[in-house]
Amino acid sequence: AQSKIAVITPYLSQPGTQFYVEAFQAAAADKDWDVNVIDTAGDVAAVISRIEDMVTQNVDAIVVNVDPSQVSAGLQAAADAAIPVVGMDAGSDPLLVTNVTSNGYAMAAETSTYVADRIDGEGNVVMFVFEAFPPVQVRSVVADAVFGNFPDIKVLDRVTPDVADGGIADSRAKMEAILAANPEPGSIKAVWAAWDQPALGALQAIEAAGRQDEGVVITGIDANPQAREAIASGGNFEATVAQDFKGIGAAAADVVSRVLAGDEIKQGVVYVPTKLITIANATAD
Amino acid sequence: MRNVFSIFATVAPQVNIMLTLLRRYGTLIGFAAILLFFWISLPDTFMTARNWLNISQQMSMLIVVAAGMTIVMVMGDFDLSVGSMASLAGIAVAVLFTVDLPIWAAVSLALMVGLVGGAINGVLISFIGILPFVATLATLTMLSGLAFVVSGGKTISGRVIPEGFSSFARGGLSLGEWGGVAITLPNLTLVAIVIVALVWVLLEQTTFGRRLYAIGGNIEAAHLSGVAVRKLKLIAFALTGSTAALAGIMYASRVASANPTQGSSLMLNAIAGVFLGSTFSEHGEPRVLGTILGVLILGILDNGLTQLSVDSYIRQILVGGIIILAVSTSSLTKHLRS
Amino acid sequence: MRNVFSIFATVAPQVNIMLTLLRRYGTLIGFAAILLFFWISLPDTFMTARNWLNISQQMSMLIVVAAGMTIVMVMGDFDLSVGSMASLAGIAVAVLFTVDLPIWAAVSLALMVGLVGGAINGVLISFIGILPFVATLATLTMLSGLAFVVSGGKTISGRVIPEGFSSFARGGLSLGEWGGVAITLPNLTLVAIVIVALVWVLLEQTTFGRRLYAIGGNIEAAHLSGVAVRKLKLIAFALTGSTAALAGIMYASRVASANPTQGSSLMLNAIAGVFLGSTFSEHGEPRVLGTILGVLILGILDNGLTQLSVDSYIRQILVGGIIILAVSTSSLTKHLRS
Amino acid sequence: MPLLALKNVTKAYGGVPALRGVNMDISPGEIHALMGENGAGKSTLIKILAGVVSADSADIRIDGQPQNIDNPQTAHRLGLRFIHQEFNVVPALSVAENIFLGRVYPRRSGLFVDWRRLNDAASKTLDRLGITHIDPRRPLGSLTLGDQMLVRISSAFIGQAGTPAKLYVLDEPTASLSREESKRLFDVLRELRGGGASVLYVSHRLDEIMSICDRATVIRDGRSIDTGQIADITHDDLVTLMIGRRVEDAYPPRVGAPAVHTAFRAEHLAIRGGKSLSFDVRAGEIFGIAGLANVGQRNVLRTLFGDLPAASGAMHLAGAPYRPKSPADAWRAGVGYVPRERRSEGLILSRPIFENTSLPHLARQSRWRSFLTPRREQKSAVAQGELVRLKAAGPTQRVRELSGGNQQKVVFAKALAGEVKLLLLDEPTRGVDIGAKFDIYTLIREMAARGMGVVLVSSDLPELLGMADNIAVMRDSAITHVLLAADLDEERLLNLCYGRTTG
Ligand SMILES: Nc1ncnc2c1ncn2[C@@H]1O[C@H](COP(=O)(O)OP(=O)(O)OP(=O)(O)O)[C@@H](O)[C@H]1O
Ligand SMILES: Nc1ncnc2c1ncn2[C@@H]1O[C@H](COP(=O)(O)OP(=O)(O)OP(=O)(O)O)[C@@H](O)[C@H]1O
Ligand SMILES: [Mg+2]
Ligand SMILES: [Mg+2]
Repeated sequence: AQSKIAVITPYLSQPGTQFYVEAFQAAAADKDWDVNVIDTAGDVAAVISRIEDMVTQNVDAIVVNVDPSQVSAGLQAAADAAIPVVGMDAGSDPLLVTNVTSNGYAMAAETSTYVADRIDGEGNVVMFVFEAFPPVQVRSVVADAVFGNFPDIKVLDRVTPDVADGGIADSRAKMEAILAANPEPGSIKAVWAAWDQPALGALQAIEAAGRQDEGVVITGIDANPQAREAIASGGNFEATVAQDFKGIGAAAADVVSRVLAGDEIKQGVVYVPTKLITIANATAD
Repeated sequence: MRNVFSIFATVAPQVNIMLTLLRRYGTLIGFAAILLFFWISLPDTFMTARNWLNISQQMSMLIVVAAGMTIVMVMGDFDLSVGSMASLAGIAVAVLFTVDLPIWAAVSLALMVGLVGGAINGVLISFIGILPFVATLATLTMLSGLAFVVSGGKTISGRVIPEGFSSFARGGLSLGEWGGVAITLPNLTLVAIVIVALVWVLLEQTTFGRRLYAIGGNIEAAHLSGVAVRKLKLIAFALTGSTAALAGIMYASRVASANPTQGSSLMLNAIAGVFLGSTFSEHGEPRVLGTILGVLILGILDNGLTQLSVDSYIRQILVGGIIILAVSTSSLTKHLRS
Repeated sequence: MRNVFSIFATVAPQVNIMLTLLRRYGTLIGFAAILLFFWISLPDTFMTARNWLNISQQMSMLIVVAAGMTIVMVMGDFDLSVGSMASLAGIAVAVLFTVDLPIWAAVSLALMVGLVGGAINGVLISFIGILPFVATLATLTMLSGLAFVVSGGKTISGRVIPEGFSSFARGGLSLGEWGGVAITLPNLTLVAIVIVALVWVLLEQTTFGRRLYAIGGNIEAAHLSGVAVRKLKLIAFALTGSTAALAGIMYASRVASANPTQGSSLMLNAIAGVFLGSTFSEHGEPRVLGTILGVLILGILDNGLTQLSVDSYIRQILVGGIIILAVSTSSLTKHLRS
Repeated sequence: MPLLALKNVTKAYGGVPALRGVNMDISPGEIHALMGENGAGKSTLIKILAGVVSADSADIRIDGQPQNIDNPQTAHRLGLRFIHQEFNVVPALSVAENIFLGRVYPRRSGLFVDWRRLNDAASKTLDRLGITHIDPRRPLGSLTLGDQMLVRISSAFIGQAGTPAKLYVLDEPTASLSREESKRLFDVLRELRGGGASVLYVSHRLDEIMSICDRATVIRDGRSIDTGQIADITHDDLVTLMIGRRVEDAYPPRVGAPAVHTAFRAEHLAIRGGKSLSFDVRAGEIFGIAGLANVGQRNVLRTLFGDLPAASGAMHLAGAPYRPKSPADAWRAGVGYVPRERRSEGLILSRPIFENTSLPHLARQSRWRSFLTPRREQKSAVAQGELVRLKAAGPTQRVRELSGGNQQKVVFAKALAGEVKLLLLDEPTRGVDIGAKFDIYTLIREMAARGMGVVLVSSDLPELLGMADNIAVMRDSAITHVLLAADLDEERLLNLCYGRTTG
């Protein structure tokens, strides 16, 4: 019979998630799986609930996209019912078959060292972070370490924007206030953002303030289309890191089909390579 | 008052009785139809003890918050801060674990946070006289900021959360076997049932509760008759704060971690549950059993539609539409009252 | 009613006048103090035309939604669906661009979506008789689902958004130079000013507005005094929906993209602005100028505290605390009226 | 020693004095009337005594002991029981719960409400007023207005251990009662007096005062003017004391006969729950409707006013067909309405006086029917206010801040502010003082003389007899008789209302 697979995520409305879910669905279509994609709109406890529902439905495998340590109750329920659960950009956990993801630490290292190099290791940097979300939180840990290692880099502000609106508008408002408070040219050397939306907001603020010629370096992470376009146009937004979302989705589907076939997966994590995106390769896919 | 139904106003008494039934039970009948639909479409998985216990466990935190919310909404007030309060209490209990407090002590202290936070809401509203919306929105912001500060903005999870704490949410009361499957009443469901029972007694069977209804019905009359409006408001808000904290602790136990935003979806859903539930009562006043029904309906719709593999976005549209349809039956006929 | 201030009840008339002033202007005085504080702490950057134009532009979308929200809140109702409506309208305009509609046509159609969506709210509430909270919560869910379905859940950006559309938000009306810097009144600010002026005229200078206030005061008496309650409610909700859609379009122009959740923070902030603003009016009723002040206060606090590099979490706590302090002055003294 | 002694009670609202120094005392075992025109300060004084409004200065002694009554609980503990003027009930709660509002309910195990004892106690209290037809478990909102009032009154008479009642204070309790109900109330009051308790009684109905009170205190403009034995004073002197001038007659004389052409005609009009009604109101005629409580008078007015649909039949206004679909249509056609319950149906308490009076006539008073002209509205409100002797700080004062009788005058001013062809009045002078009443009656007569038709529903038979030209008697939602007022007296009218043919 057709295999039934459930994909459960609290973050479907985020651009990255959509890409790997789509890639997963595309792979699933080839394999003739019946895929049920479930979004809990930000509610993590609801992910547990949905896992339980899927256990009730006796699906063949579950793919989750959430910090597994927060849904262990659900993972346990699946384990008790002998339903395999694969992490897709989730986190490592003994209850997961494996976790297919990009290396968040590595991505943050790429952009933060890019910033440090570009500003010659000195000047004021504004950071946009979001620590309540574990995959984004690990990025700022690395960036903090990198900037901390340069004695002349000063983190001027560490802003947690309101993400309810997607992150662009509130980041822009925050950046505008910071620009107003630091009016001298050169008083802000760089903006490091833990993901692309705040970088885009910061870019808009800098352009609106007419300060695009001060050479403020902006970096993001995720390489969403809007970010790629901004980088390609040669403005202050200089770099981001492309996760291979489609690769993650496809690799997760691959893992699922191996599990269904009865293979044992030994690696606790499957890393899918990432790529630094600058003006040189922004328009290439 | 005339309306689309006014032609019925002069019709035979049997029809009138039918309309009265529709008005009182319209919403219920609507949802019964939906249950039936799910049952038929999901013959093997929907109407099972397993599924219902699951739903009850999933909804338990929301049920606790909504029951608490009913207490202040009976007086015609709101508490917007319950979500932040739940997050803060979850963070508080987790942070207290990091300093190696025993479970009972950490839980009690976190409950105290809820009681005190709720009492502060009460003071702002009843003694200082700030509108409930403004006051609880301000405390929402403050409590959420506090949750971020206390946690450093991070999710607290892993070994700091004692096994005894997270296993509570996984455990339950064995109810024996049913159809060859062991049935367990989850502990979280049990907590929710106890809270609902307590709130029910409080609101429906004590002078305190009846006075809250009097305040909600006509605050001026209540005041003139010697009801100590301010004191009661303060107590009511303190109770709502405590239930919010309890829900936050339950949530932390269920996800074996605490995160400064994890309660944020509770507020709107709790208020929605109370309002939806109030359409079941004859005069439209909030009542705790109605609230629970309202909350369960939201949960059941989610469960059934998810099981039917309805796309998440379409599910949203359907949930909204079904609520409108179900509520319309009783609302339309309610016009006939006058 | 007595209260903590009752000792003042017997004092000299001068004190009484002072208290009356405090009551009316307490919140304002509180916020003036905050402005002064920011001015002193940020001498070069806070009180500049530049910064204020920035704030006005950042707040312009919220101002439009809040002005629209005032219309229904004057009647004592709510519209929870404005955020989803804004998101949907943003998505709608962007999707219409993908089929190469000219800007004016896409914008008009997106505004129509708002009008129709608002009118549906109005029908549900005034003709079917569903509680505003339940009805607009249901449409919130439905509109949000619709925004996701229409956009496929994705952010629409890039070349499909015509340059003319996104440059509108970047452009403005040149106001000449000031201190050597060219000062431009942003187009978005201009739109907000126009909307506020229109809503002000509507609510304060027309029979329509007067009747809405009458409905808010006593719906039954208004009905018996010849106010066509239902028709007016319907129109009011349709207007609120339209302003929400306009805000969504402004938002899309500002961020040069559209995302199915981008309006979601608008609802709570708009309601907060109306309530906060209502503390400025003598009898506590919502008035559009008060609303705008309320909204601006929220924006200014954010701006000033960000400029002072206050930690994001601490900022939340401060914003909540400052609101409570400022509102308390007028609330406490308001008790003295009776 | 007096039971209660008040000395130099003063109170100002936002700088405007309401009480400028009231002195009075109440002896044990007396029924004491508190009298004064609308806005004199009676209700304010009572609210101070009840601990719901704080006085600016007051010396209150009970049994010679100075007392500081700063909340309703204290007042209750001191043995004071109140029925306040405004209609303060909780419609969604049951009758029994309304009776026990603010009191501790009977309980089981010290915690749970003992519903059976609660309902029994409520029944007993109602019995005392001779009320047996009200089920204490029903929601109060489902009762008729008169019954709601009775429930509220009975709440003052519940006994509770530990706090024996010494003084009952009733602020215009009979305003919405029928005469039988009032009589029963008076019996209870006399019985309480017999038991040694005292009563402070406020009413604008002088006949009631003359018949049940022992002494009276008159206040004017916030000052106590005089206290004396009722037995020693005449009706006219009391009026003069209260309002500072003489009022010769209760009702102004009729000026000529009504015209022959009809202002309004109802043909086989089927009202809700009733049979078909037919009647004419001629231009200049005051058409009275008499009947016991709730026999359909209200539905007749509501049908005429477009608020209830008529299942069949036709109406004509000034000769033209009249088919109102809503109150808005009715106002537009020139029909004005003074509803029975001023606070819930007549007024927007939170808005200024002028916004209330102009609301039904807004389009006509506005530029291009859409843009407000507040100056004009205010001027017109002032003019209307003068006609009804409204006592207010100005047209922008909030209606909530007016005394009960003055609120009623605003409802009246509102109905008269437009071009009225037909005026529908439901108990229009409830709570209005005797001087203002006369002026309002005069006003109605003058407007009638100019061709307006008036339909007057009233439970006050002397008012009907004094004002109406023709009187229709209603029973069971049907008109049983239409008679010339001049041919009737009170007794005969009452008999007709009861359906008794004798007398
Ligand atoms: N007696 C009443 N009690 C409470 N609310 C009322 C009452 N009458 C009217 N309303 C409110 O006003 C609304 C209807 O007002 P409206 O004036 O439009 O009614 P209508 O004139 O009877 O109907 P139509 O729209 O057909 O003219 C109701 O939905 C209700 O909210
Ligand atoms: N809340 C208030 N705010 C301002 N003024 C008030 C308020 N309540 C009463 N007043 C004023 O106090 C005065 C006395 O009012 P009060 O209600 O005591 O009169 P009253 O003698 O009971 O009249 P009535 O016979 O009409 O009931 C009036 O001028 C009234 O306008
Ligand atoms: Mg109408
Ligand atoms: Mg009075």
